[in-house]
Amino acid sequence: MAGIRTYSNTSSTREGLNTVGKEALISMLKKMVLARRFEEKVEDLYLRMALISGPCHLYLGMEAVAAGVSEALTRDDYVLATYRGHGHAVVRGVPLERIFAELMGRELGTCKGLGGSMHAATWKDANLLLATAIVGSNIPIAAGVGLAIKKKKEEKIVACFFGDGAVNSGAFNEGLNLASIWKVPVLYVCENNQYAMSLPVSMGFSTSIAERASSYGCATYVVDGNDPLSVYTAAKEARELCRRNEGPCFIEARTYRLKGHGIYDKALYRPEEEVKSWTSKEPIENFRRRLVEEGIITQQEYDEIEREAAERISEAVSRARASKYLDFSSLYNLVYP
Amino acid sequence: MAGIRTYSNTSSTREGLNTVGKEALISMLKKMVLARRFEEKVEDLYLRMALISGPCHLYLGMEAVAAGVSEALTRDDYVLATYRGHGHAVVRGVPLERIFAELMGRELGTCKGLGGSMHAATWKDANLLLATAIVGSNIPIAAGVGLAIKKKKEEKIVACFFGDGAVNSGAFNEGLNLASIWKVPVLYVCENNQYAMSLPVSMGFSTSIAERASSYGCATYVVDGNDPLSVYTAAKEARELCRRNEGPCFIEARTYRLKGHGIYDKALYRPEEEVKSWTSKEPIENFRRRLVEEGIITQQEYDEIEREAAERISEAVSRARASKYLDFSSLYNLVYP
Amino acid sequence: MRELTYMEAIREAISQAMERDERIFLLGEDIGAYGGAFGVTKGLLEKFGRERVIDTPISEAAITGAAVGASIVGMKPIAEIMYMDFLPIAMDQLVTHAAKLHFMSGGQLKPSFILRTQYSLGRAHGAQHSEFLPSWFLQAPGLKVVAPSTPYDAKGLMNSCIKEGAPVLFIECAMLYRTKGEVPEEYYEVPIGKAEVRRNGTDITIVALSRMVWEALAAAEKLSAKGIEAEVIDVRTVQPIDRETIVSSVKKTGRLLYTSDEMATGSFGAEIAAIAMEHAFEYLKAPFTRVCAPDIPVPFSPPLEKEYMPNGEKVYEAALKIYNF
Amino acid sequence: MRELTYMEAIREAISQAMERDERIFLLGEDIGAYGGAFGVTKGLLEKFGRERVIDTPISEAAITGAAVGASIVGMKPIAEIMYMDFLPIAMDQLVTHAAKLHFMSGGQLKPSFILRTQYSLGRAHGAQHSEFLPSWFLQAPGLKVVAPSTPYDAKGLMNSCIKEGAPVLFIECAMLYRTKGEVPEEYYEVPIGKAEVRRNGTDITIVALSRMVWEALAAAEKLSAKGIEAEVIDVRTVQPIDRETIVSSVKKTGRLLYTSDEMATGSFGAEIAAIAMEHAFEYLKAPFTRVCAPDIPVPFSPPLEKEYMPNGEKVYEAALKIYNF
Ligand SMILES: Cc1ncc(C[n+]2csc(CCOP(=O)(O)OP(=O)(O)O)c2C)c(N)n1
Ligand SMILES: Cc1ncc(C[n+]2csc(CCOP(=O)(O)OP(=O)(O)O)c2C)c(N)n1
Ligand SMILES: [Mg+2]
Ligand SMILES: [Mg+2]
Repeated sequence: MAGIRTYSNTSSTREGLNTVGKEALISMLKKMVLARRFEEKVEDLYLRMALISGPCHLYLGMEAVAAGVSEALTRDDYVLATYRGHGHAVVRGVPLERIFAELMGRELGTCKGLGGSMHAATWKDANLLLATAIVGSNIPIAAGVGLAIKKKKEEKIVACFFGDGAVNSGAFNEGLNLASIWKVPVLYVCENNQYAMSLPVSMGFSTSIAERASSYGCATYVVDGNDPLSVYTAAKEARELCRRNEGPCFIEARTYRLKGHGIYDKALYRPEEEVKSWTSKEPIENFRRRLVEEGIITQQEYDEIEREAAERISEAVSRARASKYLDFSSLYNLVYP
Repeated sequence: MAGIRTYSNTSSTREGLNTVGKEALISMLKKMVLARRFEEKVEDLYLRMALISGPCHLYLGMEAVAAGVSEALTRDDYVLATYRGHGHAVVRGVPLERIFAELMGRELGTCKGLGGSMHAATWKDANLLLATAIVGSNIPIAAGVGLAIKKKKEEKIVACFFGDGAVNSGAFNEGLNLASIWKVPVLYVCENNQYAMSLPVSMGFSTSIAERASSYGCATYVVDGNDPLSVYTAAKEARELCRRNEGPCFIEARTYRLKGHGIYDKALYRPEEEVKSWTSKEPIENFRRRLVEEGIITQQEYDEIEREAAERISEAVSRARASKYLDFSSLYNLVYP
Repeated sequence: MRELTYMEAIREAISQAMERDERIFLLGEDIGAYGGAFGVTKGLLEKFGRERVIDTPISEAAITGAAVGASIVGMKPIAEIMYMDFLPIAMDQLVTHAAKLHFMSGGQLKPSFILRTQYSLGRAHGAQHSEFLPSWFLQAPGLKVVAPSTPYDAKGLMNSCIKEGAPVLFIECAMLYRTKGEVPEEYYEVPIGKAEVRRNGTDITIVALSRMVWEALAAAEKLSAKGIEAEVIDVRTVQPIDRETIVSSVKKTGRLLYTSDEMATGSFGAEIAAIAMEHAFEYLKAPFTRVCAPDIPVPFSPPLEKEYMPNGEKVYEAALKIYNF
Repeated sequence: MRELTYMEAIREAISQAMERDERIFLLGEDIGAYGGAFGVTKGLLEKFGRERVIDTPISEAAITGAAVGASIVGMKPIAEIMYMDFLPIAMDQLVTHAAKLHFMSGGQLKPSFILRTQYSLGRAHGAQHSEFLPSWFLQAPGLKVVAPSTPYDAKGLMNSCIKEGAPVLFIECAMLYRTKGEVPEEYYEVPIGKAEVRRNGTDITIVALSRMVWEALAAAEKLSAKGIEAEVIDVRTVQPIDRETIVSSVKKTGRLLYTSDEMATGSFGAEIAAIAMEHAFEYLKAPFTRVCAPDIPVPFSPPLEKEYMPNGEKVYEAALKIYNF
């Protein structure tokens, strides 16, 4: 379809890697590793330790999307996330103990324990404005944030993450259209992980997500969502378009969740072949290999990244566990500002 | 955009006119005249006689759309209309006194006087299923009707009318997508009269309506909505696609309302130039001239059409005026079936 | 004092606020060149320009969502939903987001905007354009809800809503747009959450909302002629409820009548009854009664609609009945 | 008799109905291969195929709208909205269309379908996934609304809903899905609009809805040990309300307590209070009281949620208090 740009395999060539500096490459790798290990710890805390309960949607396998987009953003840019938001929170630099504590429902949590996993990615200090549990609902909210940025003539954009499933919500049409007629600096990032819960994209759509998005006239990208560099390249370009008042822009990042929709979902509705094929495209191992192959980092350096991630996570968990629950009486004061 | 078919000026050539029989041409002309004179009478009953009150949205100037589509449908096909539905009711053959009586709130009305102008185009006997006053809401309802047709393996389609404004409702995205993944026989007809109340299409959209529609993968037509033959040609073709399980289809009919949004609206937000230019494209006079020019009807025959329309309308008004109001107590029995 | 209509009072409050506060902007359908479906925003586009008076497409959910979004980063939107009947389309954004975000973010987010809407019962608009549905929002703590009945309150409450830190649903009444009353030109506030005793009385408490305040006052005059003194409370704010004013009046009069343009069952009046029964039980001398619309959708037909609607006469009859219980 | 869980009872009713009635089909999110987010529709795809068990995209408004559309031309859809918190998205189709079309078409249209949904309070789901909002629909005459508390009622009410000519909102309770009870295999109906007295008593009427019926019964046992006999009414149908059963019980006991998982203010209980005050005023011996959730959004944190929720202990305390009034 006219006007849809594609980025894939950007990290697969030396040339591709050279388009960004070493620093950004390593930063993305670090973010991905941290997000991955974070979620693995969450699984453990949930299933084995029973320290977390309620709905819990892991970001496993989708790390390249958050890492690539986040690398292209500035600290001042806003981010709107979803119930599958731990990854966004981690890459955005939210203190890990805050996220863990939120999942455990403790006062130290990003939302004082009132939000839980689905809303953990809410942290104003990192301009992570909200994490919604209502599919599609952050799309019009992002249009409003974008409008505010434009009105205040700030040098920011807002990145709004949602899944393939959100594209079929009413909010998508209303929100994307408002953003497009207002020409506001919103970067819509659709994490197309091939499924909305159990519904494969092939059953939910009769065309492609990018086609639907580009019919609003916004610059639209289809990127390999398992390659952080492809994501980064598109996001960087899109951010610039947004800042030149050519927003909103739209990225369809094609990726896959390594596990079920929620922590208990065994995802039996997915064909084995498909799972196998996507697993081989798993983002972290591939990116690590490329960076090592090209001598951008050494294996030792990589091991150090892993070690540091493990250490930070383990410390964060301890701090989270040490936190108390909010006193019930204080809830009454939180209903109204 | 790929896959969008266009029909315009079909009546402007002899060849175009020949594509349909004389009977269909005259039938469309008659429908248009009747719909026009009907609305003129409504205006009179409302403004001069004070026999009608409440919101009242006239179909003046848009008659070619309803006439062209209706000519392409069978009696068994379903139709879903809107608050601007008098025209649809008239061309669909709803007894005129029923429509008038509805506008007057009388028991003889299509909805026993409970609906009023905005719901007058509800008449099951003509398979005119409903007229909604909530912009966009009939789009998902039509998907459901289409699904039922498909399930029952009936030889029908459902035509669903709405305005340009409806395209930006959430219901549009959800409904059009369901219809398109279900491949159900729905003919969506967008009456693009250039304004949603006071909002020009240019302000409500950053691309075209047809582009938005075709991104769902349905066969999409852009037609001159002031030429009944262009409308008819597209509708006929679309109906066949629907019947061959290639539905839903979408027609964007470009037309114009000759007057305001509602009966009191002076439409001062429209540039004079624009109004003038569209007025010269007014559908009935142009179509009459073409049919007379090509000898398909004589001026006398046309005068007879006018006379007959006037007579039917005047009789219908008398019958409507003679009708009583429903007894209030009977309302309690109408809440539940 | 200078008189304004209810509509002019709202417009003046908005206009003056926009002059003093750059963060305020308007968004909604046909609020610009058209001046709003009812004329409330007439002239504001000319005065403040397209940047601050934004005509939107027909996208009630996104209008509300955009207001949420703009407000959490510091703007102050005043959004309009043309008819209260269209609020269901915006319900998710209003109830599941605007109302809850402050709480569920542990206080981090402060959505703070005004959603203006109106109800049109009494204007032959039929079932899809006449609803008055304030009671829904009782189940949406985090939101504030007001429904003024006078031009004075319309301006004063609008001023308070603009100052308010929580999202507010501001419910206007189309039948009141042309009613006149004294309205100061200078800034003043009518507090959210404070009911107003419009008439003092000792024999029966009439709690009324929006248009029915006027009808209740008319009924009170007739009752007075019979020696029955009704206390008429204009409850004004639906959320948070001014329980004190209501309860203390009921303690005084021992009788309670609720009237509004809602359908009776599940109305705000049900909550008022529950409050009285929870907090003034021992004082009650007669059954509670409601003078509302019946539990049926609104009929279009003008004479049927007239019969459908509550009015002063019906309030009078019902009040007499419980007085004589 | 054979025992089934609440979830199995619903599934069996649907499955048996689909066997006998070709017009019935299911639509909703993840109801097919996934078996429904809670497993209610497990196995139905395998049994009835894709044509009759339709997995939809995330389009709550259109799911509901499509059910309206299919039903007005003779099909009988059973649609699912995964969480009651998502109903706001479908609110326009449900309240402004499904509920009203019969009336406003002068009786021509007969939307007749079931919208199944559930509420998840008590499962650490937080503010956007825990709401129980039955009272909204009191302002939507034309719709029927049920909320069964037992497996027996779940099947019997589902059967009645399928026979029903009006659209019905069928509200399940996730906390009850695994509770067991006797359920006949053969067809039977539990009438819509009929409350069930679960326990006879003379001292206080406890009107309970959904999950809280069980907690109310537990409280009643404790009260009984103190010599207080509570009559526990499982109101079951929210609309139309079985006023008779409630009023005659209140006339007998003179005391009324309402309990449910709703937030107190604006709950169905408010309407129950109003009904008692309108129709059984002279019989009341004590203030009405509600044992509901407080008027705050649902906190995620499990210990806070636990404190937030009503339970048998709270019912017991409140009942004692009004008994000793
Ligand atoms: C409006 C709404 N409908 C349904 C749900 C239940 N639900 C939660 S996540 C989900 C699937 C979302 O899929 P997608 O948007 O692709 O995101 P993903 O989970 O794959 O990241 C569903 C159906 C919801 N939270 N909100
Ligand atoms: C959901 C909704 N929002 C707003 C309105 C008020 N309204 C009625 S018609 C209309 C304009 C509709 O424009 P369009 O769809 O282009 O149809 P047209 O009136 O031009 O035929 C508006 C805003 C409504 N009826 N429903
Ligand atoms: Mg997905
Ligand atoms: Mg239009």
